[in-house]
Amino acid sequence: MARLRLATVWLGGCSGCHMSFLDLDEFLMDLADRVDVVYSPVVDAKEYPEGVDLVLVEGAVANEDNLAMIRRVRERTRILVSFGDCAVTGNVTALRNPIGGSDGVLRRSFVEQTDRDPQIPFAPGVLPVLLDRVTPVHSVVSVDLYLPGCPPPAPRIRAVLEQLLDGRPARLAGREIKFG
Amino acid sequence: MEKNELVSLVEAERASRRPVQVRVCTASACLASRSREVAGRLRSAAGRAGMVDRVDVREVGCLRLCSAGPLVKVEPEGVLYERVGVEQADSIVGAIGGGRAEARIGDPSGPFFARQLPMVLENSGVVEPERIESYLAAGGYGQLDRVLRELTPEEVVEAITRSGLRGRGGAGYPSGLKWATVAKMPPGRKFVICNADEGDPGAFMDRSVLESDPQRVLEGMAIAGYAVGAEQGYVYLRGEHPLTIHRLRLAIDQARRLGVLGSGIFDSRFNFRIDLRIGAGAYVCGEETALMASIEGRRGTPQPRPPYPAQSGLWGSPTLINNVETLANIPAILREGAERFARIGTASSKGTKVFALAGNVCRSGLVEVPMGTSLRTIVEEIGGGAPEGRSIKAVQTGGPSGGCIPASQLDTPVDYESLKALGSIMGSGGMIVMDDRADMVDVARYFMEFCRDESCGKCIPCRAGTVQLHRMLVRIRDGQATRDELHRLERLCEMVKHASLCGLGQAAPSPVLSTLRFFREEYESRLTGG
Amino acid sequence: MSVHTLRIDEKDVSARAGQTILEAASENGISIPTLCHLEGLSNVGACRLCLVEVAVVGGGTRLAAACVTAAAEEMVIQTDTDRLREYRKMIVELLFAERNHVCSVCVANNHCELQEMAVSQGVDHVRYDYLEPRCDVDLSHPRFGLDHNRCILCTRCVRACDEVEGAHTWDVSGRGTLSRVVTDLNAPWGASETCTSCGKCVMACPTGALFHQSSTVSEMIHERTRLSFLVDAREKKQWHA
Amino acid sequence: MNAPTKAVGQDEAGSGSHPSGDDRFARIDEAMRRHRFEQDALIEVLHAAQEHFGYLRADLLQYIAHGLKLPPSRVHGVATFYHLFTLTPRGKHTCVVCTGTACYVRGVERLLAAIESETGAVPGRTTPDGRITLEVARCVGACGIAPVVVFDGNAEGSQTAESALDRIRKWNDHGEE
Repeated sequence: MARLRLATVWLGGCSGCHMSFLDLDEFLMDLADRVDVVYSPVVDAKEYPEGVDLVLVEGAVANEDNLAMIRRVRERTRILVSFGDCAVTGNVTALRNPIGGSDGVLRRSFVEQTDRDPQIPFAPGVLPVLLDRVTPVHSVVSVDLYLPGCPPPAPRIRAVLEQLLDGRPARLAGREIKFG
Repeated sequence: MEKNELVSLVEAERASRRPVQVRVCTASACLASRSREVAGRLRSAAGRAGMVDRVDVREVGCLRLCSAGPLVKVEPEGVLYERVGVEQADSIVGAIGGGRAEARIGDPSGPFFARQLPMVLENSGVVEPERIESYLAAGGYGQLDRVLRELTPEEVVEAITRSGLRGRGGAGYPSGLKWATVAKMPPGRKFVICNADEGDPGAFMDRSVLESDPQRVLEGMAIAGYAVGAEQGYVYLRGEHPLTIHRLRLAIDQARRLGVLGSGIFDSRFNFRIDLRIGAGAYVCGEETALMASIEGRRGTPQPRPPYPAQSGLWGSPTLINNVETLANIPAILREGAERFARIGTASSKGTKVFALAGNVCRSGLVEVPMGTSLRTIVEEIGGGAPEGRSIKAVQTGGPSGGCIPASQLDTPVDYESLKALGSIMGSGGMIVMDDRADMVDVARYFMEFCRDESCGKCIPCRAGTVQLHRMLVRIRDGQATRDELHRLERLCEMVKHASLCGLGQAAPSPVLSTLRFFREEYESRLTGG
Repeated sequence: MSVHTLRIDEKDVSARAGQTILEAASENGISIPTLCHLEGLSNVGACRLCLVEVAVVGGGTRLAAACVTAAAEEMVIQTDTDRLREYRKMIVELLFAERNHVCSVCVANNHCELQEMAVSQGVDHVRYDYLEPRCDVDLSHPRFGLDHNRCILCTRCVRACDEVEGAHTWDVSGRGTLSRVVTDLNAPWGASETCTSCGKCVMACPTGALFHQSSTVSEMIHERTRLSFLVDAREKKQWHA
Repeated sequence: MNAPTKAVGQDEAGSGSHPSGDDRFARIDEAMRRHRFEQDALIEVLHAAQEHFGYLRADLLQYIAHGLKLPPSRVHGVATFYHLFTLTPRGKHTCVVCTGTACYVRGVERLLAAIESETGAVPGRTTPDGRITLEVARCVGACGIAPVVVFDGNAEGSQTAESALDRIRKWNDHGEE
């Protein structure tokens, strides 16, 4: 049986979901036996490849890079998992939304809340442009499975991966779907 | 006032009439076109022409063809003038008794009037709404007088039941059954409420009835009070309509002064008092439990039913709530007899129905037709079809709780069941004609915005559901929604319809569902991929 | 006192006259989801989560809110059908979309009825737009705080204050989705002239909208059963543990 | 918040100047007395207060709560539930655009947009200079002559963007009248 091509993606989030993923401890060894990690913040791959079987997407869609990335990910991936509350609900990343569009947020952060040298950062091509609103992943592309939690506890991640590795349609139920 | 004094008052009123009556419409739409100034000029013109002994200028209620106002009608000649300007007063007075005025002459025997059957509106445009004498001289309060002398309360309820009258406020609940329920509650404090909180956008029937013939509604309420054993009535009026408030307040004062309301009415042992309660701008207060909360001075949020108001209503007492048109039917039913009334209309919908015909239609105004008249007769014959040679696309009935009936279904008779079968409702009688330019998705969006803004916020499906439905409709209209979103819209409509606490929320999805049913391609053609 | 027999979820149960479907179900170990209901307070039938299907004569069912519908003789009730599950899920999603419920940073995280409701109704994501209203946080009261971001307008605080404490400090202002709970004339809570600082509203709150000022993320544990304790003590002279 | 002025009870009925120094409070007293200080009369009393003061100031709400012995939050809840009550001052002129169905079908949304862009007014608000309060009504019930705009209380039918703007410009032209 061909090895599963696994990717993990980090959009607008704190990387806590990835930390929780690393908390899978010895299961990571089992996983290494059964999958090729083709793209992830923890591996050295510059470009998101074609033909990915499964991706865990951490973080909300917060800037234009995130937006381009998630669209590419969707195109090139069979099963897309919204991984953690930021991806599923917007969560902390989306806390800025009620403040207003990107201008309001930048002004609040870099002008109003700054004591020295207030200025709005502007570096085209270096700093990605913020979107006016942070959105969960499923409001931009279709999502196959939701894995909530902030972060999702390692056993919950493992449960999903095991189901998917066994070729079963993954399903979370009961307490496994709790936000927060 | 003693009864014989009333009789002589009526006689004096009749004797004061001059041979020619010039009736000037002073209902809302004509007033907005300065009809009161027209009346003043007509009076002074009659003075200048030395005709004060022969000509009466009377400020009457709605002459019905609102789109051609200000309207003036000269009786007994039966000449109708349209769009009368103040400068035409002399000419109109000059034409009395023969001759032709320099004014636009309407056709009182044309299709707008000929296809109508005024019963609720029989006094509209005839009596003077601000003078009770005028109503009395037209036989007003005769039925209250007779009922108190000749009928037991049970017999009155019986007559209303036999007439087959159904509530004109929306749902069409049998009025006799409602009356009987309240009547059968143990004696004690009971109330009659006239629901005049006509809030549907595009509806002005009840308002016109109250502005044209307010005493008739008060008489209906008093008869209802006698029948169910109530001594106190409330009229719950919209605060948005100062003219209606003014006329009703005046009407109640006059009726009280003459003793046709108050203690020992017509020398009987029956007491009945009516007070006004003025709403303050909340559509949801048309819902009866919200209306009662508002009368009690609280936020107009609906309560779960049961208990129904008939069992436990205002301040926990049995309460009869009828709408304006329902109550305005009562004197006519008792005068003509239940059987004659029941011969008008269809098997299940008896009598007439007043509609407020408006929108993209040549002749708009107040229309009263027998139940069972086809929509086509109303919009094409009476209304004259769409203006500028356009075609009719849909007719909206029932306001935000109703639906859009496509032109292909115009032969549908207007009765409670037929309209319901088309996913609309009779509602209180708003009827808006839409021509081929109408964007049905936007129509649905328009009504959803209304419901969103008028949701009281108590129950979640209505409060939060209408907000989401509105956003979805905007996206669909603007071509930004996927098929998946259309599916979500339909599921959410189902939930809001079935899970909401009161009629506002339950009916909020109706305009969406009915446009989806008849104009689905307008939704589908705008969907984007996905 | 008369007793009705009825059927709830294929189980024959009895109910005293005047009991609601919710009470009858609960006494028989059948749980129906609720949010605006709280033991010890009046019922308002507002959250619609307790809708159940009641069989009607001639076939089909009608929906009735179990908290305000009296149990009646020979009623046949289903509390957990596909349709009800679908509606309940939508209702919970609508609530999450309406205000800013960020469980991970909420004082009531892991002690929240809304969060639990999402779990029990299988809400793993929200299909509707997050409305993201700008909401105030009122920290003017020396002991308590009010975070409108978390309020679901269940009005349990309003009823607890009115019915149990008797102060009627709280009410609802505005309407529709712009409704807000307010103290007095919408003055800061700390400036309220009617508030007795009894904390019953805080006890009653299902979410992190009302909280003790000292609590940080996940620390706010409401004592919701204390209200029924007080009511029973006052009305029945029973001080149950 | 200022302590509420004491409501005049039945025993103090009289038409002299009001203890608060503002005789308009006597009109509120009158409305409360007419309803025998019954709590059910709250909406009627709020109508009276708004009629005489133009809008419902916080001290009026406090005064009414005190007079009817109602909790302040309930008075606030009622005053904010109903559209016709306003807790902020109105402009010198009011322009109420009917957005009922007949007016909608006859294109009132374009008319409203024209008024908004010309005056900078937002429905439900008063312009910052305090001149014009723009409002939308859900239906003023004069559908036969749609579209309808109510200028300072006078309903005018068959309006166009031009005719409505003409009316509004006249307000501005006539300065401080």
